[in-house]
Amino acid sequence: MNRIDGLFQALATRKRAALIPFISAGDPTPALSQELLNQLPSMGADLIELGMPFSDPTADGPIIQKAHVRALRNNLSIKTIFTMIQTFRSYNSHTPLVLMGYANPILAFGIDAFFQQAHKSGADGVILVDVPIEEDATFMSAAERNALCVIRLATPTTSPERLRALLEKARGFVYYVSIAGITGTKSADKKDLTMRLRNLKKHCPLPVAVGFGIKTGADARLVAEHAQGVVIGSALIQAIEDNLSQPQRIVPEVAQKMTEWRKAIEEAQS
Amino acid sequence: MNRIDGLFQALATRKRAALIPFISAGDPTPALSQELLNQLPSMGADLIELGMPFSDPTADGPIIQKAHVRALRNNLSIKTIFTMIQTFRSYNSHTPLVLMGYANPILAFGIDAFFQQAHKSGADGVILVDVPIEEDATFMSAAERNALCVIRLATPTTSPERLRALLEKARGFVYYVSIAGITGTKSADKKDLTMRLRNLKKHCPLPVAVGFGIKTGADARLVAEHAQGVVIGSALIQAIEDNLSQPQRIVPEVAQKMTEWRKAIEEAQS
Amino acid sequence: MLKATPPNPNPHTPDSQGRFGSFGGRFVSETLMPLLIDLEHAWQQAKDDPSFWQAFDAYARDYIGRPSPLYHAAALESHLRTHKAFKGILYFKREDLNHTGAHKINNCLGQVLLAKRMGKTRIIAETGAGQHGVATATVCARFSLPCTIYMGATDIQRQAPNVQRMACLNANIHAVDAGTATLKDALNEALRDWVQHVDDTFYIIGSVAGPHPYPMLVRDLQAIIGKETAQQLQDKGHAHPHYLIACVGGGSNAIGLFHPFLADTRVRMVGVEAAGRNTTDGNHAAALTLGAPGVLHGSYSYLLQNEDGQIQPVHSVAAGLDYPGVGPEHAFLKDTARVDYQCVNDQQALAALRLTAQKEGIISALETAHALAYVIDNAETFEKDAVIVINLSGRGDKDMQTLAEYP
Amino acid sequence: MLKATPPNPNPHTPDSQGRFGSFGGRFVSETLMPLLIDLEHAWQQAKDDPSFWQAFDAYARDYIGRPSPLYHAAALESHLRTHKAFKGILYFKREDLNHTGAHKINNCLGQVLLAKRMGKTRIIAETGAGQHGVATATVCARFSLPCTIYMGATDIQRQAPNVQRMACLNANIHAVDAGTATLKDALNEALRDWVQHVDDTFYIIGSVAGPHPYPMLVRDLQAIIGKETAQQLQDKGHAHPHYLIACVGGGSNAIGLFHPFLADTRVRMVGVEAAGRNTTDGNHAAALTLGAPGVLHGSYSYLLQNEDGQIQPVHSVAAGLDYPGVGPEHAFLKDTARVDYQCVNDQQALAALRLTAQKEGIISALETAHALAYVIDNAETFEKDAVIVINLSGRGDKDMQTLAEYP
Ligand SMILES: Cc1ncc(COP(=O)(O)O)c(C=O)c1O
Ligand SMILES: Cc1ncc(COP(=O)(O)O)c(C=O)c1O
Repeated sequence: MNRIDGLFQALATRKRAALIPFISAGDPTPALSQELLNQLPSMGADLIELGMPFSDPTADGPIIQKAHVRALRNNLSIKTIFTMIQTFRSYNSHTPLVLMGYANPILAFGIDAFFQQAHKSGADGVILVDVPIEEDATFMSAAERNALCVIRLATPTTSPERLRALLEKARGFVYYVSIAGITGTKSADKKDLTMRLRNLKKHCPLPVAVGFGIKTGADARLVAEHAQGVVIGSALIQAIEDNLSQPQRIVPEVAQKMTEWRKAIEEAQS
Repeated sequence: MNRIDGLFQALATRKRAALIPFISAGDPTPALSQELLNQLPSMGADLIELGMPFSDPTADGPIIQKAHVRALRNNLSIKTIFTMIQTFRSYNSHTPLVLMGYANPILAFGIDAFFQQAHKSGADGVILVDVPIEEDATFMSAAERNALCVIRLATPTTSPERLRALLEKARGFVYYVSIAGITGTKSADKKDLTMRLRNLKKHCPLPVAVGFGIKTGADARLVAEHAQGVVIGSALIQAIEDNLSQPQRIVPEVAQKMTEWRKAIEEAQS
Repeated sequence: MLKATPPNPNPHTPDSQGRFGSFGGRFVSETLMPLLIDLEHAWQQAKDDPSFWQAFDAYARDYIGRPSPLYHAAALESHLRTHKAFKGILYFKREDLNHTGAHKINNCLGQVLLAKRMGKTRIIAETGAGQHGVATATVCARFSLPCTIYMGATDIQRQAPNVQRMACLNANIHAVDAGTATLKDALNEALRDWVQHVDDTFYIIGSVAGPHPYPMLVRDLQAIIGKETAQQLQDKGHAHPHYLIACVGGGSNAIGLFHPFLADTRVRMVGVEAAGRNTTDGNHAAALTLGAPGVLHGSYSYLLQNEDGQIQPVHSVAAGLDYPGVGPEHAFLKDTARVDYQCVNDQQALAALRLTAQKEGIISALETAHALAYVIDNAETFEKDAVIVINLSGRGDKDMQTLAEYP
Repeated sequence: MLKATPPNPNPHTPDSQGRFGSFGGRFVSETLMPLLIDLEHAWQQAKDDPSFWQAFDAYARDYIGRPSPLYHAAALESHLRTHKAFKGILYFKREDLNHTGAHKINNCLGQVLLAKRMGKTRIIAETGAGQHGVATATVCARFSLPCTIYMGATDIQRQAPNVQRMACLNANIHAVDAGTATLKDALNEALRDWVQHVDDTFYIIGSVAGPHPYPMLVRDLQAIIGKETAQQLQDKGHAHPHYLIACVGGGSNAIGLFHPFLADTRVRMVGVEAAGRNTTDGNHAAALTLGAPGVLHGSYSYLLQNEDGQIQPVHSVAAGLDYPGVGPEHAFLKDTARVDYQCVNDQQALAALRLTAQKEGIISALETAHALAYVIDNAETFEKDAVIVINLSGRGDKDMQTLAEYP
């Protein structure tokens, strides 16, 4: 059984949602980014989303856009990311790691080569921000050949019919985007989100992780009550951005935030 | 016999061309302008052209344009000009005086009133810069009623047929514009001018005065050899402009210039 | 009254002396008279020569983009219906869509073809808003004639985009500092140029002003606007318009629209002048409404002048209306009450430009905006179903800077 | 190669997945997919609805001023004959005469009518040269829809006149500082807006770029250019053109001219890209000539990118060409060798703009000048009597400032 399925099965028995932090590879520097990655599990991360920087991240708000810019200023390439993961895996063999990114850098790397090396370096899945189900066939088959999951996304605009089609080949978990929007801007209306997640669960045999707009412990707790995973992106990246002038503070700040979110998630379950 | 005809008859017997200075009424100040006018005969003027300022003197070059501007800054009106002439006539009853100007101020004054009062104040003729023979009928009849001459203009572009028509009602003298141009700019080619004047004299029973582009004594002398009058405008106005900062020098400077031109003209005749 | 010849039997064309009633004529120095007579003859011949019109029509279609559309301005119409008790039907004659952006090019095309015919090798023109300057520079480029454009220094400032366009078209731009450094002074200077270059130079006057035959020549060329309008209204099921509205600077776009309809007494016409900042001396440019007859730039017409006959300074936010005179045919049409002349101030024009931009997506020239403002501000006076045609004489690209200065 | 579906049997229209060959598709976030599918359905319906085209044609005629003329550029032609051994026959398709001054409005008119039909109440758009922004702001004013225009801060600087026009039309202008602050970044930001306003907002994309159905939709609307050209050439006695030449930014004016002729193998076509300062990375915008396939802004096409798949900074003196991608249909036409893609640098374009202004009296947009430059600088390569149509995609009023900076 792969790490992702393993994680969610384990958490299901413990009735707890997974804490899924997002960091952008190479942000703010390759070294600090590696350190963050290595330490996230001990900070409470159940699964890690590792962002692959892209020059034109159209699904992201200003906070993550700036993280992409910082990473690219360090000339961060996919090859470097694979090395990062290999290093990570030398410390950690159990925490699932999912790559998240835009199509073009993967295409430039070569789809097959990408999935092959992603697997080899120790990644478990891939989230393709700008590849909807109509376009992901070639990615899917390469993933399958290399024992990786392509994590599909559902959104508030996804109709029941689309959802059905989407779930057909979904693997690992479903990433539910809580708002029609970009990362790090508005948050979902609580009542609305609750209802949508209830609905989603009716049709969805896979675990559901919710992302976009989760900032505070309270946000995390609410989501944890209705979903199997809580993705925290911009709020974490903001902690990096806030401490750029004193980089030694970044890891402790992120750790503190992680502790809060983890606590909130654990409370939700109780 | 009117003063103009009288002058040219007298000069004809003496075989000398008339020296005809142009000044702009009110330039540079009403007082100085009056003084110049009064003294021009003693400086050697045989006939005086008194310019009536107009805001848009399209036939004039920069030198006389500026004279118009100076005069208008003093709010010089046609009424003031008539008063100037009356004052002049209290000193001088023999020198012919011709008003020169554009149509609109005369129209604003009223054509009939203008000619009536021009005559009353002691003027002898009127040159209408922007009223060609096609348009001067009403001016002509008003002039006739008031015993004034309308002096007609001929130019290098005037064809023989136009010249014939022009001469039909011409009175006093014919003002020959020596160049196709505006005042105070280029001078006529000498050979060309000589030929044109010879030609003109063949058809023209009236005296011919030549204006535009006569600056130096040499210019004046050449013209005096072929015409009955030498009009000097911009070159005289330039002497005023050159001394604006020391106005007490204006009358003596003009007097000196007048002496030069007069001398040149007298030499021509000999 | 300046007319000694018998009255003109045909009120819609000037007599042999170039008079519309008592207005018009040729008040220029003797030097220019032979040129004007030549020009008149050349035009009489060209006008009767089908090959002239063949060339004109071909360029009008493929180069200028004629016919300019007659656009039903339904959005502004509906706004006025809701907010101003408007009940008419509103059309825009889209001269703004012509090549170079205004009606001016109709005239320039005709005159440059005439200049070629006459063997002239150099062109001069005056310009205020720069539209006539650009149009002249354009046809001169097209027909390989060097040109010099006279433009007031003030206008060069406020119509900078058009100055840049003229430069790009290789025109020689001559800044005029005299007087108020606007259109009148540019015309003075162009006349001075002409008299100094009588042999080779053709003067393309930009409006129905100046000495005969210009008011007739320019009008004959601009009349294409009204002729097309008549046809287009028919095509849209209107037997005739009820109102024709146009701004009046020199008056060429207005006469162009009006002229083919003058004999049709069912058609009412309004010429809209610039009331500027206010209607005191020096602050407006409403020659017909507030001026008196006189002679300027070669013709006898209404003028803004003081009691001594000196031309007054004028003002309009629209450089193309900032002129103390007006074409003599308009003077005649005013005195015979065939056309109603009204005026509209800077603020009204600016507001009308903005409203039209926001409702119709059409940014008119500030000149044109005077015509728009008249209709907008008098919307309630038009009868139910009255067909109203506004001459959209030009586009407002050139006026963006001025607009920024009047927020 | 990114295509898993079977090949498209009709090369001249995309398959159900929006693919031209392997190019195109819909690479957007899941949030936008339902909107794109809706849009596609709405377009399929509108396209088959005569009432849609009735409305389109009426506004095209009276509002835009269509048909745009097909002008025989005899003056430039004769200059090239004399100086460059040119032997062809040169025509300009005069999209510069359209309302707002470029071909962009053809597309905006169609899309706004579609937006109305779909009940959308808010419009967004990106713009580079500002022409698409002005055209969008224009139709939005006309059809009473609020609009927000995204424009790079660099472009706001260099295309100031168009910014002022958009403001006058009441558009909400959003300056984009990200990246190189040009067209690409404006598109990014517009996509971000769209995903945040999925219920009420219609995104009017300005070229044949973006996710399916945009490349098809925009092309269907711009194809009026080629259709008119075919008819106009017939009217002028030419059975068909031999060459069609257009500049290529996103590619909408080019595809608009080319598309109706694609099946006619007698017609050769050249798309002209911007070679900028030089052809080294970051100094040009020649995606087809110098790029490689990839995904940007929702479709798979040629891109200027580094080996990591990061989009490269680009440069062109023409803001509307300053874009690292190109419409996917062009990618297909390149790979199938149906169209020849060439590029022309800043200096060539500037020189061509100036020469055309001075010979024809037509100041083209800097974008357009790339097409002109290709013909001027390869004049000797055209066969005797070859009928060449250059798409005069827009006018250069907006570029006067840039021109002053490159004397
Ligand atoms: C667009 C436009 N409309 C009107 C005018 C005024 O001239 P006219 O009264 O001769 O039409 C101008 C003059 O520049 C102009 O540019
Ligand atoms: C006049 C003009 N031509 C061409 C273009 C390039 O766009 P496209 O390639 O989509 O025609 C632009 C873009 O702004 C433009 O303004």
